[in-house]
Amino acid sequence: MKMIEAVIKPFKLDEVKDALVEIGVQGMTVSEVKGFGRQKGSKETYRGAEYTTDFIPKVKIEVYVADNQAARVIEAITRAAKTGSVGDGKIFVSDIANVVRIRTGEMGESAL
Amino acid sequence: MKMIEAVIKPFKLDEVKDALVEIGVQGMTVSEVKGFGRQKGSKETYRGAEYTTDFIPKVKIEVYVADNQAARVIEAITRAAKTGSVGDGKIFVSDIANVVRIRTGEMGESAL
Amino acid sequence: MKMIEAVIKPFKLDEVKDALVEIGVQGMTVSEVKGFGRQKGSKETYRGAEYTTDFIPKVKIEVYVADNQAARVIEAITRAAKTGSVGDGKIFVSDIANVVRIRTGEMGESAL
Amino acid sequence: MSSHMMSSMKKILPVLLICLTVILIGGAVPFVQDVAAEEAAAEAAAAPKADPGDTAWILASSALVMLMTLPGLALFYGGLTRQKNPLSTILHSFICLCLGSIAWVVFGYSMAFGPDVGGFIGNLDWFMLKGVGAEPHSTYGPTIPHMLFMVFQLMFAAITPALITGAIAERIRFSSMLWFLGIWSVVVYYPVAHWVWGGGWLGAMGALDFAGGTVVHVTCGMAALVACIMLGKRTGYPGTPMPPHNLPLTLLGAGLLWFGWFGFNAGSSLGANGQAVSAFVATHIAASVATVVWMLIEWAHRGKPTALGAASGTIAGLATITPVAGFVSLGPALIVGLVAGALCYFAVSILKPALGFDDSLDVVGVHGVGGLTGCLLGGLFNSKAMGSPADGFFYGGGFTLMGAQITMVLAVAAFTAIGTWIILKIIDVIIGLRVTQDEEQEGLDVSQHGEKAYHV
Amino acid sequence: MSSHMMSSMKKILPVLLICLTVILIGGAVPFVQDVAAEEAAAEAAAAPKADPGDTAWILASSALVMLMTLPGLALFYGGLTRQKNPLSTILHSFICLCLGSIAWVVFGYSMAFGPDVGGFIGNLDWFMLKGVGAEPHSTYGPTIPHMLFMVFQLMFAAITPALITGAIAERIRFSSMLWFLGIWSVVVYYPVAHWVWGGGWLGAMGALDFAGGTVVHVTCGMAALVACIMLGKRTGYPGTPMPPHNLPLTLLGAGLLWFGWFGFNAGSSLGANGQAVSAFVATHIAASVATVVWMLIEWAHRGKPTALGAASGTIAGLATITPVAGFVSLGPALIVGLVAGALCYFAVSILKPALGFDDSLDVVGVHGVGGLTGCLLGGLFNSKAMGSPADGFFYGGGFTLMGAQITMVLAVAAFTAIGTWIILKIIDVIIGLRVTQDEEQEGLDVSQHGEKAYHV
Amino acid sequence: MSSHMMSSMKKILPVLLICLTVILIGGAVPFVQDVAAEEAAAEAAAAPKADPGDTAWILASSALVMLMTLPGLALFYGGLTRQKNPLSTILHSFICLCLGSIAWVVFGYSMAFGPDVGGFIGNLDWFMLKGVGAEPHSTYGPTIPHMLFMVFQLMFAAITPALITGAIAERIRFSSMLWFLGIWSVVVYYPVAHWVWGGGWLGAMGALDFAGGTVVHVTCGMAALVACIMLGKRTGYPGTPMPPHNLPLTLLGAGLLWFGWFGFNAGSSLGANGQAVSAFVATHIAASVATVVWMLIEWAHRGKPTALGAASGTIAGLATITPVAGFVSLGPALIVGLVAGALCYFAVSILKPALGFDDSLDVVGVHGVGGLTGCLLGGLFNSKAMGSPADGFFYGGGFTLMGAQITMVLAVAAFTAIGTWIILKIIDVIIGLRVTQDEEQEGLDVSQHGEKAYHV
Ligand SMILES: Nc1ncnc2c1ncn2[C@@H]1O[C@H](COP(=O)(O)OP(=O)(O)O)[C@@H](O)[C@H]1O
Ligand SMILES: Nc1ncnc2c1ncn2[C@@H]1O[C@H](COP(=O)(O)OP(=O)(O)O)[C@@H](O)[C@H]1O
Ligand SMILES: Nc1ncnc2c1ncn2[C@@H]1O[C@H](COP(=O)(O)OP(=O)(O)O)[C@@H](O)[C@H]1O
Repeated sequence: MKMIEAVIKPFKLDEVKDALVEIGVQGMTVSEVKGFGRQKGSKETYRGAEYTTDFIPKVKIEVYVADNQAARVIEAITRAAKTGSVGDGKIFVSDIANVVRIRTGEMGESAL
Repeated sequence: MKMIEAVIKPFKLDEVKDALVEIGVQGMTVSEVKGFGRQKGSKETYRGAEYTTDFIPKVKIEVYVADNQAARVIEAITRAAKTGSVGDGKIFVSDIANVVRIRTGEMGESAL
Repeated sequence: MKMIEAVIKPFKLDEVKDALVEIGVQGMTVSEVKGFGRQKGSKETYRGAEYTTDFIPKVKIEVYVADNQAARVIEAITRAAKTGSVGDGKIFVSDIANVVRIRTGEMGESAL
Repeated sequence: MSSHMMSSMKKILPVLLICLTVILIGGAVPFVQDVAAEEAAAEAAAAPKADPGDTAWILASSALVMLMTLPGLALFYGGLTRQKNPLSTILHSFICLCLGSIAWVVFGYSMAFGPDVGGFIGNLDWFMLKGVGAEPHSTYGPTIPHMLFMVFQLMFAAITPALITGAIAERIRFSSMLWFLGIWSVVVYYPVAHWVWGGGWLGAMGALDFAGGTVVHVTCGMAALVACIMLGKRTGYPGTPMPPHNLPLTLLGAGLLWFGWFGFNAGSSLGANGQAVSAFVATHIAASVATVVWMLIEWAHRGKPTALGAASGTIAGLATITPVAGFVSLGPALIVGLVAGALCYFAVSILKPALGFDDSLDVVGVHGVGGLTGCLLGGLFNSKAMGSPADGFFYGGGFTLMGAQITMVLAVAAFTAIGTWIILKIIDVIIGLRVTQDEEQEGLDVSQHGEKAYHV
Repeated sequence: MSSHMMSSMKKILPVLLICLTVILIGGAVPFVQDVAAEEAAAEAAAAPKADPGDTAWILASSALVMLMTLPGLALFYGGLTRQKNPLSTILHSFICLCLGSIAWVVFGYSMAFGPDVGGFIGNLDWFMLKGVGAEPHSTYGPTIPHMLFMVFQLMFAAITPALITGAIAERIRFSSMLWFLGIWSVVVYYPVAHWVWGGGWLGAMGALDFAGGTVVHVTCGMAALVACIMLGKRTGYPGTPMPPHNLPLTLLGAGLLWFGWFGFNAGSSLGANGQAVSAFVATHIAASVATVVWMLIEWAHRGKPTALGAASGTIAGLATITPVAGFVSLGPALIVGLVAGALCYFAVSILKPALGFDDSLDVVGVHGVGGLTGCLLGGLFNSKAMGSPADGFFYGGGFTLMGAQITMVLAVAAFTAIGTWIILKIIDVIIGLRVTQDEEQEGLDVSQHGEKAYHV
Repeated sequence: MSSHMMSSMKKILPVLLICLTVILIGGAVPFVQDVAAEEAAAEAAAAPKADPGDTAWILASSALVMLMTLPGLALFYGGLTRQKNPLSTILHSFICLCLGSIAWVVFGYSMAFGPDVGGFIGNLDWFMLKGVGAEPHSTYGPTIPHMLFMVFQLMFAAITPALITGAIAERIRFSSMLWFLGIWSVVVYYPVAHWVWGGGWLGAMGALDFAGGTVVHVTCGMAALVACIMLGKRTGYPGTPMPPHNLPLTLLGAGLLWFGWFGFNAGSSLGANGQAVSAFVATHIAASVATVVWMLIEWAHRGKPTALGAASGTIAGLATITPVAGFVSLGPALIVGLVAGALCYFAVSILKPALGFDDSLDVVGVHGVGGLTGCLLGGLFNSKAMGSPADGFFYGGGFTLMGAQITMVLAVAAFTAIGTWIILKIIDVIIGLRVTQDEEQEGLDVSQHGEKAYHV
């Protein structure tokens, strides 16, 4: 199985979720993160103290899928998350050894 | 070594932590996440605008352990996090290459 | 490619970021987490109800790099995040299969 | 939807009906009103006119006491809950204010302050404020419109049940809370208010309660004690820590309560006079001393002074000075503050854990203990020179006043405890008191009200 | 930096200039002022002295109405936005208060309440408050300093545009908002205030608006409707959920609004008298009833009572009682509350979605509908016995008053709609109304003001 | 636990002792009090009665000024800190209010306003408010109870040290703060208040400070400057950004400060009279203008108008108008606002960074600069026609008044600076001023108070 982790622009979350559901993904885990990269943050000023934060709010999506699904998932995310402007984010793919569904104790792909 | 990542119901965190400590786990890293899956969120209404969020608050626990410990850890989490109702969550297991303890520079299992 | 995940003390974030930028890292993803380990949390009291939280605020940094860069990155993080006192944190290294830059669709190291 | 509509309709139909009845009666009697008003106008010409200065101060005071309940108390309590319950907690105070106000103008005021029936309760002659108009009432503030005294007292009747909600927060069912506190106002508050202030037997006996140490604080404290025991502990208490989710909100509430309390106490002299000023000063000083004392004791006892401790001391001092604010001079005010800070600290952070009841937001230890203590201290420190009708022990009044004070707090405490117990038993049997485990787990905001306090 | 300095200089130069002019004129006339003041002093000796009691209450009331705008309304609105927009939303009310106040003392008061010109507008004789001093004005509060009436009315002129901002929140450009509401005050508010209160044709015709149901609420409601339609929906509305980011903030705001409204309504009797007291009571009761009614209807309709629903009911009740607070007795006050809660609930949670305009924070459904309803109910329930200049239908006044009331709301609604439409069209053409899609996406706090409300 | 109990006992024993002494003295003299009170009652009969209207307004004003400190200032400052320090910052204001109030009634009032000793300080004849009762004092408000004047002034004595805490926030040790500001009140505030208002040499010399531009704002500004320099910068300042953690809280505080300031300034006329009204208007207008001006300058200078900038302008305008609010007409009020907004903007966002001291929450640039500027502007714009005892330069008063004003601000600034420096040196030597690096790192809420402001 594969763990597909995508860092995207927050306002794209719903579109990405819908795209994934469409291709049959049944679950995902999302967290708020801050990203550092090419995209630059916007300037803030407080009583004349100006600064630009390098860390930009992003959303991280983790999807665990069967190996054969991986390609479709990556494609779906890329399509849905893309705006074309710097900061669209990245998708990271890695292998995982096992999955367990806590409720039932099922293991492996059936647990997804 | 293995990275064991568990997504559980927030109010189960303390029980899971205790279960892990019991079997000798000395560290873990926890983050608040939102989960999408079979479990459905509860309805909210604001001045008549009703909606149900698909994303449900969950807690993600990351535990890094020696390979031989993995099975016991998985078992402990499954036991402690289980309520039997939809949304109990998942456990994901993957291999990791190396660990470093920043304070001492130790590497490998001894760093855990 | 490698995924390097470091759990550090929050106030060390800026130093670590600078150290990484110095050695040519162009991106990272940061999230707020809570850590359980040897370091003990500080006591809080509310109307006489005392308790110590076992979970201490930490920052988790994820950096994806080419294999050959991994060593330098680990070294840089260790150097910058170190205070020498308990709780400095850990660095976890694992392999990843692939990376995609959403904006361009590039794959592999060039996407980093 | 229709399915839940049915069920919820059932749930609230009674409330709805009661409410509509009230309103329609309202609609029915504008003419009565009108006549009343005209008479008023007529008499007013003859009758002693109200003084604009006194009227100005009591208008301001009434607004201040309203502010105490919402947003003052609502936020003070709301900040102390866990993040999943602030809205339900705020709504408790909010709705107590609204329902309490409606019931008061329709029949509550008449029951509490209307023509006396056997020293126990007022009759319904003043139903819908019939005859309560712009002309002053001889005993209820001779220099302000009678209607103004009515609305000033309304704010007291509204905040008392709201105070109780702190003890049942984070687990009571919303509808049960409505029934409980609605009935409680009629069965417990109106009679007690009548006994002490409305021409009832306690007042006649010489018991003194300047601004509500017994009528407001002893009643809410006892009711809170009984209620939180009958309701049972919050799941996980005391094992799992339940730290306040937003202390700045609580400190804001504390500040607004302090501010509003000037209306509560200095307004209780029913005019902008010397007694109002001395009550103002006593209130401010007792609050200040109790705050410092609580903080210092906690510092010595726990190793650190806390902001929540300071705020708790403030409320303790304010509750304790309430029954004597207009009757004591500076020295006693300082002592009242000292005792308040020390006793309430003991009650909240030592006695409560020892006894083990789960008074979520410490109504008993702060308001109950404070109000009771203040009433008894009145027996020692009240002084005619300051405007008290009778001298306390230290001012040559012997034990007479003290006796009356003891009788008052005991009688009221007992009556409140019994009344509260009966009401809750009945509600428990008919609709139950608590939300389900799952609802409590999920939080009352979502499970009872379908809302979340914060969205990121 | 110089680059953006240039551009932004261009953006704000006009504002800057206007502002400086105002100030310099200010600087130019201290001497005029001075003379005025001396005359004042002189006359004051002769003229009927102001009553300290009445003055005290209107001073307090003026402060209370100021509190309504900041922080009351600012936080009520601020809590309802998404986390990326609270500061811009708060700043809207904040700046409306400041600009509105400056314009009012310089020329606004004279235009609204100064010597009448053809029943339509006041002339500029009172420019820079010339001749407005410590001595009472015969018709504008004979027992308080004329200057006090001026500042009390100032608070009304300041909050009205602030109320409108709720309909355009989360997408309007800051500079456009400044131009819109600055011009709107002059073109719409001053004339309407003059028509109804300043000796204009509507007042002369016998139309009654005790504390601003038409002048404040109908105007802001109509303006809000026109503005939010012309501005267009927020990106994503209604598809994407936009839940309030901080409801405790909103409930705090609601509490402060309620508190301040006592000054708004009870202060409108311009003295600490019987009418102030009955207005105080009517205000409090209407708010309480409307809160309960909204909550119960929502409970039945949606299955759960909500805190936001309760707060919405409160504001609806307060807006609806405003035009009649000092003219009705208890019964009608109860009915006003009942109607307010029901009608505004319908307008906000059924009508708005049906019609599909995006009134971000529901100014139309709460203030517009409420104010209009209240004015019409006045035609039924106003009663001379309570201090109304004319009797409503149920008090034997026949249809005369009702006719005047209908004329008032229709005339004002039409005039406001047209005025608002023209102003916005012009601004739209010259500088545009909305921020860019990206700026809206990022949030107005960062894009317009370079600030974030919260930092962890 | 016993271990830390020992240590902390040691830490606070002195405080504890002082506190108890105060209370016990309190306990000791109720009888004295009593007699005093009876005399009071006696005289009162004869003496000129207080006016209820004036009393009503000053009662309200006293409550308003209390609100400024808590929750107003507390939240204004609390929101500006980083998330790890709001509670400690709020507690600073909170405790200053309490300790300041206690010290004031015991001996502070007598030292500041009691019978004069050589123009420098008051004697202790009024210890424990002996002889301060319900009858008015001939010079301290002839139409209100002397006790009321005392408590109104109490609020001023309490807020001044609280204002200083903004400069030392996020790094001062709690116990050091207590000692510093406790001693500072006695050594600096009481004398200065006496010099200017209590019959001291500056007042005698003809220097004018209507509501505390010098007594409150210049003193707190100078003390803040000295304190933040002696304390040193926060670790990381100015390199690491330290954005406010909760601006809505700060804007709420700003709104409450503005609201309370009406009591501060309009209350300083000690009655509900014409001067109160003109002070009310001047206060409101100066605040409005300064807000707009600060915002526009920032807009031009930085490219964007900010909410925090607007709030800073408000406070600047309020501080600057304070010394002249009751002495100037509309024109000058506009100018005062204009100057306040411009000068304070310059001081805060250009001068401070240039000089490089770390005045955490800008007490110096807003209160210090504002208060000083206002006092000098008084030398130009005060006018007898508005109620000023002397005319300023533009009103034919020549340089006399200006001379006195300059003397006042210089003398007070110098005296404050020296006094503050000595006090801090001593405390630094004995117990130290700052928390440890680690404590600062962890945040003062947890390290000093064992609390966290928010729990998710
Ligand atoms: N090497 C990396 N390791 C971890 N996260 C990264 C890395 N590079 C980029 N990211 C994440 O991806 C986000 C977008 O990257 P960025 O360089 O800003 O734009 P783009 O993806 O369009 O090149 C960053 O904010 C960061 O969260
Ligand atoms: N394929 C997946 N990838 C990532 N996270 C998942 C996946 N499936 C489930 N989860 C996580 O597990 C949580 C529980 O899953 P859910 O389907 O709701 O119940 P259950 O685990 O009992 O089947 C989800 O909220 C989500 O956070
Ligand atoms: N086995 C582990 N799995 C996951 N995270 C861990 C593990 N051990 C430690 N951590 C993380 O590292 C942080 C620091 O570890 P700790 O034992 O407190 O100090 P040190 O790293 O100096 O030994 C912890 O707070 C936790 O977040």
